[in-house]
Amino acid sequence: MSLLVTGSAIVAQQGDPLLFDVDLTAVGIVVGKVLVIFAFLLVATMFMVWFERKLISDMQNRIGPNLAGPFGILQTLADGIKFFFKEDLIPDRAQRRVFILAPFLSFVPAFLLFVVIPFGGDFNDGNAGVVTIFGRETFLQVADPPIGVLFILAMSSLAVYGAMLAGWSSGSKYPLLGSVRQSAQMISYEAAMGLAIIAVVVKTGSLSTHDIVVTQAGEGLGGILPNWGVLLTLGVPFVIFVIAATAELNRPPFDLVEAEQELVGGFHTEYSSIRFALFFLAEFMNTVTMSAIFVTLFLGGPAGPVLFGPGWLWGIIWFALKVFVFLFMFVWFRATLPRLRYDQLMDLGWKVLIPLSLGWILLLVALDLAQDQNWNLFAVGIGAAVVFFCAAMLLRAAVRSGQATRHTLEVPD
Amino acid sequence: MELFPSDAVFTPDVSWVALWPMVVMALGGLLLLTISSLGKGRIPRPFYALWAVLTSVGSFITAIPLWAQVHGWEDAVLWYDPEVDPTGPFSTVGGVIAADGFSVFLTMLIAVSMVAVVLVIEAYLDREQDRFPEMFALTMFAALGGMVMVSANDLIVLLLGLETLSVAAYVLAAMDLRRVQSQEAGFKYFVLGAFSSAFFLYGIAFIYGATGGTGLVHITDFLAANVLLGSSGLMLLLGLGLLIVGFAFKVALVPFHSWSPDVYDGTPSPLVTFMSSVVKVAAFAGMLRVLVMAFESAGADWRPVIQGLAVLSLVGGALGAIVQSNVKRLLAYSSISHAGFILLGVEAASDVGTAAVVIYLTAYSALVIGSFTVVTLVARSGDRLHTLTDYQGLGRTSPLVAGLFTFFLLAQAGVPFTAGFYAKFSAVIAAVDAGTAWLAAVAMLSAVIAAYLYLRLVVTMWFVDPAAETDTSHVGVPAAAGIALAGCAAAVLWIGIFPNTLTDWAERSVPAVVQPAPPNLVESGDEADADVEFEVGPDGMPGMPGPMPGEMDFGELDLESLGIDPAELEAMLEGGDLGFDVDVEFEDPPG
Amino acid sequence: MPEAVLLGGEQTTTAVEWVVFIIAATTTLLGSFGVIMARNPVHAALSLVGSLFSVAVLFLNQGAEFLAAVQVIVYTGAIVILILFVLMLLGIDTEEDLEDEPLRGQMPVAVGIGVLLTASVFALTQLVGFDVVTGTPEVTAAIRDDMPNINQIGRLLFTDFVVATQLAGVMLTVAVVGAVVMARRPREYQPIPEPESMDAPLSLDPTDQGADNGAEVAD
Amino acid sequence: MLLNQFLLLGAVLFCIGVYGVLVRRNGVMVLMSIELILNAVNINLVAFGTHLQQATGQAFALFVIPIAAAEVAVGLAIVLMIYRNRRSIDVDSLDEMKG
Repeated sequence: MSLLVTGSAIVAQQGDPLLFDVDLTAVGIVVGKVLVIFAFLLVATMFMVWFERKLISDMQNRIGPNLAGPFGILQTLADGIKFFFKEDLIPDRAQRRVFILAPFLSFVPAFLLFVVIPFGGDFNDGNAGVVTIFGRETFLQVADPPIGVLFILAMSSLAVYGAMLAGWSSGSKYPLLGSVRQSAQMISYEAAMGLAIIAVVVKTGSLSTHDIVVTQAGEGLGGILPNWGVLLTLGVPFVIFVIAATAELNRPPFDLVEAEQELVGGFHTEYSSIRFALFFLAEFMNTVTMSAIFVTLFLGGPAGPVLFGPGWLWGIIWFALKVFVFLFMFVWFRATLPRLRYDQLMDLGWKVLIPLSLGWILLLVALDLAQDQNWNLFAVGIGAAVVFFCAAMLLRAAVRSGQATRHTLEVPD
Repeated sequence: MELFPSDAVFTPDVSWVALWPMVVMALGGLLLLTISSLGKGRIPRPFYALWAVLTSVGSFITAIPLWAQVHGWEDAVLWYDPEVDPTGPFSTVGGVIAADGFSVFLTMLIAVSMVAVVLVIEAYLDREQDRFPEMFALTMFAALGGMVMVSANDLIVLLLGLETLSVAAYVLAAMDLRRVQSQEAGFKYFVLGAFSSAFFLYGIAFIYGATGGTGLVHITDFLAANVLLGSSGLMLLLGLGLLIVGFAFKVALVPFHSWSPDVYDGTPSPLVTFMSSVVKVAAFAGMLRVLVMAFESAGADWRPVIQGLAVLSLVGGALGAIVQSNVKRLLAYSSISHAGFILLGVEAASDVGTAAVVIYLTAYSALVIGSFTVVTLVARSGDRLHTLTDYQGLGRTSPLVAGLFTFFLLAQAGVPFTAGFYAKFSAVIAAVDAGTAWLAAVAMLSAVIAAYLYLRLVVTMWFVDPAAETDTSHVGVPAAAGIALAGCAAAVLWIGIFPNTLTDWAERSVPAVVQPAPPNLVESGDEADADVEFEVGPDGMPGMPGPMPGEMDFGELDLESLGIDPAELEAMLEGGDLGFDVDVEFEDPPG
Repeated sequence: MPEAVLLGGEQTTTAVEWVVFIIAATTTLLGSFGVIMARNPVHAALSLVGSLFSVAVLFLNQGAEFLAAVQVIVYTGAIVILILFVLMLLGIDTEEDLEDEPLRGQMPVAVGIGVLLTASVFALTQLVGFDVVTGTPEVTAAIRDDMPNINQIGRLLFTDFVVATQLAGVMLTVAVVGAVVMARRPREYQPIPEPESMDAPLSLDPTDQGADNGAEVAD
Repeated sequence: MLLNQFLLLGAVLFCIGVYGVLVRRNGVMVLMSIELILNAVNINLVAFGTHLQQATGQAFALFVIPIAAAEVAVGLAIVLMIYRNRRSIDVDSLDEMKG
């Protein structure tokens, strides 16, 4: 006789079913997956470089690259070959070892980030994205650690080092200024980004990227809307994440690190040849990876309806389409938005995004609790909104008061 | 067979009455920060001082019902409520916060010291024309850390209280933004503090490894039930040794003291009152609770170490003070010597010793706050005049200040009918009582040496003509500092002349080993359908964390949401195969 | 009545564990040597990153996934970045020009402690052996196989350690307030030069050793 | 499970940190050495936690990390302040020499 009923937090075995029993086939499958995402990332990056140039030229009534291959699609390849044969310069005053190390430090995290992204699989009808390869059940993602989301944060915090050290080791003024701006900007926006991610984690109840996608593949509101993170978290964390991620990527309008008019080329001013190409690639690769993270956290990852044919293929198609939307968005940002001033950037990060995301998490948790305890959702919502408003007013008053007395303080040097 | 699903959450039992003093302090500090951020430049600074004083008083008042709950209401002077029976010492929030005479009395002492400290800070800020109120907020948070330390019943909580206190204290030491000397003092304090915290932490890690827990009660029980041999015993000793080193750094015992004169010298003078009263009280309280309560059975191991530290501090402090020409450094050495006296009480490892420590800490707080208040006033604008030369002829130019300083110095020297005498007397008695009369003799000898240096300062003030460079302007006493000085002087006199009241309180201020209350079960859902009460045997019960004998009332539970089928439970109850007694009242009997 | 206590996990060491431990421990030690040996503070900070990252790998090796992630996020993502930021901001990144020696008087004592400590841990682990640990685990917090590591820690933080969690919040608030208070300076504040007579343990001149900060002889 | 090896590693790391605090003359370097010491503690805590099969060790280590963060923040602020004040003092003393 047993009275025990296993609760929802208890899971028998977690993670990729492939790893329950490790043998040579399993290793082979993992290596295969690594090669596939490596190739995918490189191709996607090359495509992104071309796409950005082509799209911007379209928006600006220019033609853009059109000579190398059809529609100039091989232009990136041509550029890469050109970089490869350029002279490799290391400035005299550079810190040699760090100078050589820095490009790799920005390149490697961009790859590693992609490891935890589910990029395919059928998530319909409780399938949970399991596919069968060579008779083994597995997920279409290289690794599914139980702390996948934290892994994303950890890797994106490692990515700072590349640019930061590149600027410092160049032994030159502008790159150094670029580095200092970079580190301040990254620290400021990583907090907002982390808080936006936490909102998703609160709603989906897991830190594993695979579980997050599985939750989002479930039935949404009224059976019509998808159960995507963007709707689960009521939209705001998504917007915060878009802004913070753009800043984290140093893409326009937050590209103060490499603001040409002020800092020449920013942290990579002194770099040339293949080292510069690495930075260039890393930047675009990060853009692709960040778009994939968007899709995973907020737009249901590879989850989507299967129209015909094999389910896993549709997973990949949906994933690619969703990523493409974000790539388009980033290019659009670049083509239309003017660059922020440095103080505006910092104000936006510290005085708007961080308090807003913090307040939003509290709101979400309050609503969750109300649902759990069968309280009146409407009353709790109104109450939370009032608290939210009061806190915002207090913050505004404090910021105003600080600005009013700022003249008595010396500007930090 | 388990009664609870394995993902059931057991939350600790919370008794708010024990937490109010800390909650008031924390809220007061946070609100002060909020108000100051909103009203920057518009609200006059005395408002913040008043706020801090009121918060400290509020913290004191909320500690009174706690004392009453521990010791009975007849002691609470303000009101009497026969409805509440004294429950004796208890612990709360899963046993990490202790509420016994020791914690409550020292919490009150910290609150009262805070009032005096805040007043002195206000007088100082007024003189220096400093507008920023953050100093008050930081002292309040530091006092909160101190309160947590005096009531911590778990090494983790003790550590976090210590860190809250220390981080605030580092900033306070470096707070005089105009003098790089202050920042250097802050940095020195910081490095030494972080260093000692690291030793402390490393010690905790070893103790955790040896005993399998960080709760002081757990450690006590564990040591009573097990004999540690071999590497476990070594591990425990190593941990204990590292803990003692950490504490010794914090309270500046010889040979871990050399930071203290430099830090006292560089820190803004009013904040030295804080560092030498609240910080010392909290650190000694933590030390006493850990050593005397948790490691009572290991007394043979740590008592010789404490005796050695006591001798070194007593003699080293007194001798070091003699050669100083800077009054703040001199008082720093004298406080090292005082710390040696307090160790006499710790070393005794008895109730008498604990009472002596409590008495000494009370008397010492009053003395040291008074002394450093005078130092603050004499230092004049800019907080710069601290050498003996600056005190020459003070008796003639400012007799009131000089008179009060003389009084505090004589009391520190241990002149009869002052708090200093009574405190030293109690410490010596405790040492003799514990069978270490030789230590008492050393203490008395060092008191004689120390008396010389206090007299030297007194003579400088009254009988030496001011030198050419001495600032002979009159030292005024601002109202705020005056109140603090009067309070300290009154306390010193009162303890000296009527010591019985304090002794009475101190004797009831002993730390107690209290088993934690059983946890609550979190239930999800509001539809309770059974009132469940368990009587748990000595082995605990299945599905419940830990052996926790005794009765526990889970109150009204929603069985369905817990995954328990009422009918099945009913059947099990009748079958009697649960393995423990359970008393369930069904609101809506199944079947 | 079945066993309620879950003492899961066999106490054996696999080859993988050994290999990971040896590699990570070596890099940890190399990194930490780098910290104390490097002339250039930025190189030292980079060595620190290497050391801390290896410690994260050691945590993974012990099954502490959450802690490993936090270690990387907080240490490499925040603490070392902050250190590098200050180094670059102040431009003291090329040589040791922020001279300080806060512990001069304590040196022999602390070196003694260090030697004693290593010796005793060595004795502890090598000579006495580890067969005599009698610690009975508090079953409240037994590691469970049926729940992710992060859930277990989360439960602990909000049940047994709830006071500590709140206090950590207070401590971080204090640190933020303190850092802000320190980092700003009112316009009218003019630094007061250090008086000649006072003890000056810190000096800008690398050759100046400063006055001895021990006992100062009067007059 | 490895335990002794972790304890030894912790002890060595602790001593390296202590050495760094004592020998390095640069304030920021002292801070880094303190970080090393705290990590030595964390290694010990996690090793003991695994040995005792408790999650407590990890939870405890989780509290050491914010302690390190708070200490670094305050320590760096003080270093910044010292550096700034010193520099303006140097400028001031130059002024005095002129007059």
